[in-house]
Amino acid sequence: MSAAGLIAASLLVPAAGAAGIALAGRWPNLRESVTLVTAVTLLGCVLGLLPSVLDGGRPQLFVLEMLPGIALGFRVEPLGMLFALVASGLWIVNSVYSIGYMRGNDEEHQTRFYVCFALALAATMGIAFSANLLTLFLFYEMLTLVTWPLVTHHGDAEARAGGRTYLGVLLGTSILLLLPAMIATWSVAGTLEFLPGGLLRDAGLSNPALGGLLALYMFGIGKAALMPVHRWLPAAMVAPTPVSALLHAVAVVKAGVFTVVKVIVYVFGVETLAEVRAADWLPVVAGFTILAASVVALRSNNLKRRLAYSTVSQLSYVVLAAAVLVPISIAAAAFHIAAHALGKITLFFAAGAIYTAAHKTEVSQLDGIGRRMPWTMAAFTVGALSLIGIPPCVGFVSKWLMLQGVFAAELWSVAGVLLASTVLNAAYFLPIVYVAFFKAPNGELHGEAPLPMVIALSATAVGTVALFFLPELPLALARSVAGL
Amino acid sequence: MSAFGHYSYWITVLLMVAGLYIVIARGNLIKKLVGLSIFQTSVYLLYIAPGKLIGGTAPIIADGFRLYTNPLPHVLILTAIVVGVATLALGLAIAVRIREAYGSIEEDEILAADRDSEGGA
Amino acid sequence: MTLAHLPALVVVVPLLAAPLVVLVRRAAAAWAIATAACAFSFAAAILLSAEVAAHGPMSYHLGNWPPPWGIEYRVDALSAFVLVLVSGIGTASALYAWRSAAAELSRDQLYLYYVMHCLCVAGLLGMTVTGDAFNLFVFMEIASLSSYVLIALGRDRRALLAAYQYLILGTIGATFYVIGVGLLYLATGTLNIADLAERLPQTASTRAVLAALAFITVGVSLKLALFPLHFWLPNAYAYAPSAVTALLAATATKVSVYVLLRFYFGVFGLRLVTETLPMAEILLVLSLIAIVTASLVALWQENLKRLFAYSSVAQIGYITLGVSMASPDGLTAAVVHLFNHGITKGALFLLLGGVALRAGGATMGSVQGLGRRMPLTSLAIVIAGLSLIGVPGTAGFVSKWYLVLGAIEAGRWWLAGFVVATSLIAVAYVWRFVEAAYLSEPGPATPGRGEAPAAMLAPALALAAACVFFGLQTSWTVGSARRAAELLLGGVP
Amino acid sequence: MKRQMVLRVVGKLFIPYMLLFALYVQFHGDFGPGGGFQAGVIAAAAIIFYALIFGLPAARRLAPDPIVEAMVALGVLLFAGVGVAGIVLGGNYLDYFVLDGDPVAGQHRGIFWVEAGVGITVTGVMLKIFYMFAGRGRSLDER
Repeated sequence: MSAAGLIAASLLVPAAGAAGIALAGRWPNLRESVTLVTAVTLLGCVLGLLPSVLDGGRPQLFVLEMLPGIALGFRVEPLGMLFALVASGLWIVNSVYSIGYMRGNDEEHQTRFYVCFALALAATMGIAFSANLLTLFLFYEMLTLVTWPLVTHHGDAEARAGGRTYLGVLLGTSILLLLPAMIATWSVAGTLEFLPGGLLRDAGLSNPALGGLLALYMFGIGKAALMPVHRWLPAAMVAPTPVSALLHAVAVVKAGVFTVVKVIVYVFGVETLAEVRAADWLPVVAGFTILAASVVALRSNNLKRRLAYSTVSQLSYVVLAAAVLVPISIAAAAFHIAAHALGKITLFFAAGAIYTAAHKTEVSQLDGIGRRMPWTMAAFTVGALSLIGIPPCVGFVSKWLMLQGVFAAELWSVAGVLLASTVLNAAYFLPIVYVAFFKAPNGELHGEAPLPMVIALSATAVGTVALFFLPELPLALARSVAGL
Repeated sequence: MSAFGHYSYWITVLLMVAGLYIVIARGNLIKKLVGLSIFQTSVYLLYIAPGKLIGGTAPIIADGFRLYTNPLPHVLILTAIVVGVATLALGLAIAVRIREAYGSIEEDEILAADRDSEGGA
Repeated sequence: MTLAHLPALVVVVPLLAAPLVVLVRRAAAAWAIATAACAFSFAAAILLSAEVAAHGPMSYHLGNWPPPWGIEYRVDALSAFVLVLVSGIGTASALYAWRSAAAELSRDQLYLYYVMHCLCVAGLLGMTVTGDAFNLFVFMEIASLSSYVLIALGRDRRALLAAYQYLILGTIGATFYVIGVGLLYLATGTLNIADLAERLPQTASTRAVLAALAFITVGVSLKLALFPLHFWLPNAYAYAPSAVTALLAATATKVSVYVLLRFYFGVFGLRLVTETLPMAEILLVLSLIAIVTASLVALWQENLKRLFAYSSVAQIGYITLGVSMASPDGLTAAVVHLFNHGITKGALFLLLGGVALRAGGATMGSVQGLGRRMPLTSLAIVIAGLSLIGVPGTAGFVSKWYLVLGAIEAGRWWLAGFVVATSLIAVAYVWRFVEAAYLSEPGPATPGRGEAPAAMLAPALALAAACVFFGLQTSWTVGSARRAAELLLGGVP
Repeated sequence: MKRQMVLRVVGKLFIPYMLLFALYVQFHGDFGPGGGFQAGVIAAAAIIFYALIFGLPAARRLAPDPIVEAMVALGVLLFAGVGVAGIVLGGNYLDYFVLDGDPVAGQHRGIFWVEAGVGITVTGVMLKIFYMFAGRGRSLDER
């Protein structure tokens, strides 16, 4: 199949899968098989594109004319490739996990769940491969809308309230800030195509204008969860755990930081921003978000909430790395997208497994649970270590790259933030590991979660470690983003 | 030109304002339609009056006449009158059916009846 | 040869269909004739649009009397665009009426319905295509009178009162318009729109011209339901038969906007409208108030047809907001939104008609749990609702894009912020439906499982699909609107 | 009012002349004031006059509802048909010049048929409106 055909297939396979799932809705086994087949096919399509991207090729596909001069267009570059690989690869694992979770908890509306999930993946692929800001925006909004039914899956008052916050913040920021920012860019530059070096490079904007535009973008991309537009992420935790795992640890939030990196690299241009010093405020906001979110996570007793705030903080790592504006830190930002995805999905898988097997949601209930669910808590430990940044987990690699960037830019305060946050990370993760393994168990007897879930969380935990030893592929893609 | 030189304009304005006032101020559906008709009539006058030239005759070519009245406004207003008649007929027809449905042609009573039925339902 | 006659035939064919329907009287034949006539006009409009895009404006002299003496029919980029909208919606609504009108009206009223449908469509097309100011008035009254009858055909007795109120206000509006035209005629001695534009600058009595501008503005504003002259609209839309609501919401107010554009930019000219009189500022303020108040009122409506009727008032505010910018981007936004909002609201009201048919009414109560009972219908309502909000990938987004672009290019950042902020109110009222349809359990008023009849569902889904298509492929809509905007701004003497 | 002798006699005397006058106004429209609008109203007035004196049922027998409705439609069709004839004969819509070899005669022919159409429609419409109002509620007979 040609490269353009593979791009089209990456978008159409999950969409067609969604239709197939809807049709197979009455036969659960067939429906889940369709999901798995779709997920594997999607990964195949993405992998099919990988060799040419690694060789420096940029496969592209342009179809409809969305506005005069801007097509609905796709162009695969290393950053998008990395994001697509992470999302599509983890979708397979997550589908296995979902089968265990949804059946283990007797959830309702399972067909709707799988349909929306497939559509969310289609939207994610669209974001990853988009060739211009408008196409990206289209799929960005689509991702918000198709994940809303997943967030409000339970349909009760709590889910509705969470759904309103989710939709209100994400749609609100994107329409209120991101859209005007895009239109202003269009008005100034006359195009929205992603250009190496930045499409605003020759627009000749001075510092206040450029800084203001950057602010519109950064806060407009609500999915990146910079404070104060992070509220949707904890609100989204009312969703079933597989949703939190894949979407709110990987696809949706990574779509946010992916867009941030795209905007900084391809819209503004790293050199332009560094020259004009228009992004000087960004490390401050990102650093504040990292520390403040970590503190909130530390004080949260609900496990998923703690993980959500940890995500808020980890997302700002990516923004912070991108805002340092030296090539190695851009590579670090790109690499952290993959690294955090693996670690955080493992943690969420573990949280969902605990909920399914023991119906426990609070950190304070986890005494001794490691003895009843050794596999789950071992995986949890690996994920936690990765997020703290301790070898031999992949999180260490991205932190190492970030520190390299910080030293290159000689931003010592940023180095301080990174160190402080590492301490905070350890402070909110390690106690969980401690009580799980070293305190006496209490309450009723229960074993491990259903087998598919254990397989899934073990797989991602193994991946977390494996990527530490074999980081060549993501590292190559990340370095190529930064032009190294 | 004195203020009353073109007195037809004053009549036009008077009819216009009077008609509009009736439409707005009266609650009776039939009276509103009467007001509407008066309002439309003022427009007929507005068009017709300037078409008349003093000393002019009907625009039929004949010996001995040089000055003709402009026929176009008459044609236009003939159309407008037809439209006015149609509007009036339709308005009255609707008023008749409102009377059949509500038992009244007073606007406030009809609105009250609607409020009651909504409150009851 | 035929192509040259299309500017007349596009109006004449539906006009001729009306008496034919009276003669045949049988409901099935009446439907067939009406639908065929509308479909013919639709095809003709598409051909005209292609022809105008390729070879420039067309002029047709009725009775072979050259303008300015005879009546001229004129098709240019703007009118061809509006023709396609009106005839397209007219066809969809006629197709839809086959089952919808049969369910809502008594058998002996059916032929009357199709007569009025044809007349209404012919009147609206005539308003669009004519180049003569008085002929425009005649077509306006043909369209209005037939729409009063169509509204009065509604089942609820409140439809009668709504029709009556619309009749009074509509007639006042049309009369104001004709007064304005009369003053222009007095000042210039011509009724041809193009000729008027040429002669106006030479005229001595600017006071009469200014009065004409004021009269025409008020008259047309009544017809297009500009705040605060919108009071007739919510009731008229809410109680009319479903097919009628869709037809009127999608076309009637839009054609009035077209008339406003024609007169503002094609006759009076930018200088008179924006400099001598502060029309741009007045329109701007009224549009802003319309958008905010009508959107907020829409939030509290329980009857969905009323909800979307108030939303129409707000959306018309967006169109007039674009007009008030009087810049290429603003006018492009106005013209393209005229089309996009037309198809969006057409789709919404057709879909709601299906719900009303199955549930006996379209209220918030009757759509609870609708997602499971009528999955296609509710999905399509959501899609049309997204277009109303202006989510990318839908037609509404394109309009909003140009509106914001116009504001930014003019350096009015606050206005850009206003436009995007108010679309969040649309999110709120559309999401009331979404939450009711997908998160609530079906209530006693919810219809049983099953979609609306295919004859109703098909045109509605086609329009909903058009909302998505014209959000992704905009070269025709934006291209036409852009040409129309250039024409309007370039036509100023 | 059927029993009012004076009215019946006067009515019987007047109505034929009213109809005749209508025809005069119709066909003299080419040369003097007149035309289809006025003629149609006069003709309809004659029949309405008849209905006032002899009762609505009698008038409905004279000019039954289906015929009245058909008149409305046929008149419009005649008008529009003249327009279409212009296209068929190679001119524009409503082009009278092409209706005859001599353009002036063509104008005559065109306006004649158009006015005939207008006359028929206006008669029909006036009668229809009258029937619709008179037919509601109490009939005129019972007054």
